[in-house]
Amino acid sequence: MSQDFQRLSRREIAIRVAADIPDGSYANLGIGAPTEVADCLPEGVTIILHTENGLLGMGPKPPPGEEDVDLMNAGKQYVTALPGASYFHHADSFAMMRGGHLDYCVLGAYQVSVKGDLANWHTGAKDAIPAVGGAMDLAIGAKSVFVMMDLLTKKGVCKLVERCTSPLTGVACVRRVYTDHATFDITPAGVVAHDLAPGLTHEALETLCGLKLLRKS
Amino acid sequence: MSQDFQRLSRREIAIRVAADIPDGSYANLGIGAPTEVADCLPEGVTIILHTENGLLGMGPKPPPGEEDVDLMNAGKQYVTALPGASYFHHADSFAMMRGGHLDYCVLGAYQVSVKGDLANWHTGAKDAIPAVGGAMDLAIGAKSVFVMMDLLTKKGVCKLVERCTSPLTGVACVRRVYTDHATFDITPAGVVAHDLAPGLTHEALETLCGLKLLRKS
Amino acid sequence: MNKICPSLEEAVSDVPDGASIMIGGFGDAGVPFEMIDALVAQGAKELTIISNNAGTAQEGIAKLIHLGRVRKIVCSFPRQADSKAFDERYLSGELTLDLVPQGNLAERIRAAGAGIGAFFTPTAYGTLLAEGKETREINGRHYVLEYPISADYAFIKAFKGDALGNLVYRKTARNFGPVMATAAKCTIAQVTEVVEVGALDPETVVTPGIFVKRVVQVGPAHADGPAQH
Amino acid sequence: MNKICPSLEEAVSDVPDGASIMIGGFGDAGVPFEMIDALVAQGAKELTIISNNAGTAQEGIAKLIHLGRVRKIVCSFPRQADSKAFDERYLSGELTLDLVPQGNLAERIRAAGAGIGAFFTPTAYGTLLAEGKETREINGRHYVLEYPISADYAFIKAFKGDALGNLVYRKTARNFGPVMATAAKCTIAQVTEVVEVGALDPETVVTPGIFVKRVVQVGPAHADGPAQH
Repeated sequence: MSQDFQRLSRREIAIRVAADIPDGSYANLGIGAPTEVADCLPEGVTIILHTENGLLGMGPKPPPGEEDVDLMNAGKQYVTALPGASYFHHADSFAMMRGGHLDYCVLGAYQVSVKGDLANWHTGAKDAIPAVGGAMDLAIGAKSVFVMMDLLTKKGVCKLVERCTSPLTGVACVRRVYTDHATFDITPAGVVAHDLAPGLTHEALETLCGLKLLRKS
Repeated sequence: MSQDFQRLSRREIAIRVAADIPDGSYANLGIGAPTEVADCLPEGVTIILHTENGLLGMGPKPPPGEEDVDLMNAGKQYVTALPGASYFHHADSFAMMRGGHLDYCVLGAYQVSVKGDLANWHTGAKDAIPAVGGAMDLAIGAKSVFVMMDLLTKKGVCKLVERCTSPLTGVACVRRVYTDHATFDITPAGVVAHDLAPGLTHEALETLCGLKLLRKS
Repeated sequence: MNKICPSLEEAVSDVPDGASIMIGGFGDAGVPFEMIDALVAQGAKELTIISNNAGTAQEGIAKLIHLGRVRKIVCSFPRQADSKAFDERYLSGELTLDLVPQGNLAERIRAAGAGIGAFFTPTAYGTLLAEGKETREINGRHYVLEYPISADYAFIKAFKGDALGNLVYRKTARNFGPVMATAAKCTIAQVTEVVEVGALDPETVVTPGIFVKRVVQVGPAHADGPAQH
Repeated sequence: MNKICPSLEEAVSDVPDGASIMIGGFGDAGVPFEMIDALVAQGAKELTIISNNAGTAQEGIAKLIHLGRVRKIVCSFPRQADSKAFDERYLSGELTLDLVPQGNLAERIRAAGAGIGAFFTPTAYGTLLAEGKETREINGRHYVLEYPISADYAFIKAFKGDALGNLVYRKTARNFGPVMATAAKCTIAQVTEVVEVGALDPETVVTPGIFVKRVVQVGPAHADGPAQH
């Protein structure tokens, strides 16, 4: 099986995610790679960003020297607030998520199952100190939950799986998975693979995943 | 049995209630007679009043001509807001009550049982159009729930009863009942009568109520 | 993003027959009377109305009821001094009433907006209004299980709003507006004044714009008070 | 009524051994570091701490943990870049951890303050953190039953406060403060600035004074920002 194809860079994945978030949407971009989506929004598109520590209308990081210790995102990085922003407390902020008011949430993952189960909070390693933060709330916290990840681990193991082996973050919550190899839609009929990396065939992708994948109709 | 005693006026009852609310308390005074308690607070005593339609720090009614259509109490009467007041929405307001943050709530009643059951929202009459408002929330909405009422109906029937016949507002929620005949404490041991109207004997009161009443020890 | 709608007529134009509508207000404070009038003119019927009161005289919800547009009302206090419209339709059996204690009404609406599936509340335990409902004793206290109340629309009145849908309210006219805004598919706010995006202090916004679909300015803007009706 | 307390030392003086204490903050924002330092000096031990994080380096909660004052911590995210104090005590078994998803933590604290006996939440359904908990399907969605979390004390940080205990916060330092204030028997707020009663606009008060027992001014008042620590 040939590996003769061009994997997408993290930025290229972020651009794909950004392209699927319509103008006027409300979104929460998880810690890490998903944060990059904000930088990839097309010109003229307004997406209002939520950060679960109590801000709607989050803006980019401040210029050096203008950091405010009371203004940070969920990743504890300094941010800004855009005109039209609002602050609220944690119960209200998570009510906003849990109540399904956000249109999109973009998260990283250790594993996603073909049923849309998500594992992204705990590797399952013994003796690991557990920490969940808002992961489980984010997993159920938007009308559409997108995952953004590399398809394979550093050891080459596929992270899109029949059944998650890492502890779950949420059950049947993921709608679409953006990876460096392709984009996968989790549907009742099965996983639909599309937007394959240049040079990658559907069959080669199935072999890499060890999964039967549907084509976009 | 002699009726040769002096029943308390509504104002005198209100004065008794007011005397039992310590300086610095938070209280909700129900619609009707309980509202008068606010006018009977001793000089120098600060009681912060809550009205369930979203105001803590309610003040007296405004001077004529200064009514504000957006500032009313739960009885839909125009009121004012004192310095240090705060406004909040209905869910927060009833959370404040349900969560037991108010020290006192003073309510009217159709009937109170010897176990502290309260009936004050529905006479039980057939064909009556039901309306509950905040009655059931108020009944469980303070650390201490006081009732203020005439002891007897206009027909002379005692409203302090072994068991309520009118539909209940709350179960075992009343701590003390202030009436024109006496004050009654609802205790696990039974009902304790005290502060009897001038000229009224304990025995005469028991006869009026048709109940065994304890004396204050 | 611009949620400003030029007229109430347009704002309520898509309300279908059979819709459920939350209507803000306690007494007259915070009632979007003008928006209700626009709905009367629009003609939608078979409505379910969720509101604290059922209107008085010929105003607001009473007008909808009087015209026979309402098939069910969920409220805490329908009976008022001059609630003739409600009384007639209710006693004739044309109007179904779901009577909910005021705090349970607020909390059930909040639950819908907050994604809570159900909650145990002490209010109404042991009363007629809890009959047939699941109960449970938790740490020695008795509770009733209550479910969320959501709606297709929320009609609310606020003081100031911007094009992103951010709202602030005025005094006790705040009442049910902020919770109803979270619990409806389409929340429409009539505001006394539309302000520029950025004019509202982010620390003082009561309803973040995410909960609001349409904002309509009603009446002239007053610097010192709400529109009278 | 005057809730102003002259010093943090006095404000925390009655915290007994074995107390449960909610501590506000997310990351460093909103953490009442100075009040925690006062508690360290006061010496209470065998504490249960409820907070989003478990502290980093030698600051705040990490200091309490490092000194062996904490027997249990209820939080969502104890593991951080420099959470050595937590890691050591946890791995040695001296510290019990009750790990709660952040939104469930906030909602369970709110429930305690709001008199809700328990509630069904979709968060954590089907995960390790819901193991052994009651679940229920409601309208086709799966939920976990969660119970309130209350405490003896809440230590929070606000921006401005008055003698009645009314508080406003600053930006994302608001986080857990307003909900924790409602859920503790004794809420103590350290504020950057004490203002006259009446100086806070009643429309913008975030925590009404009823929830606050003591207010302590910490550091010089800044017109344009919070105290640095």
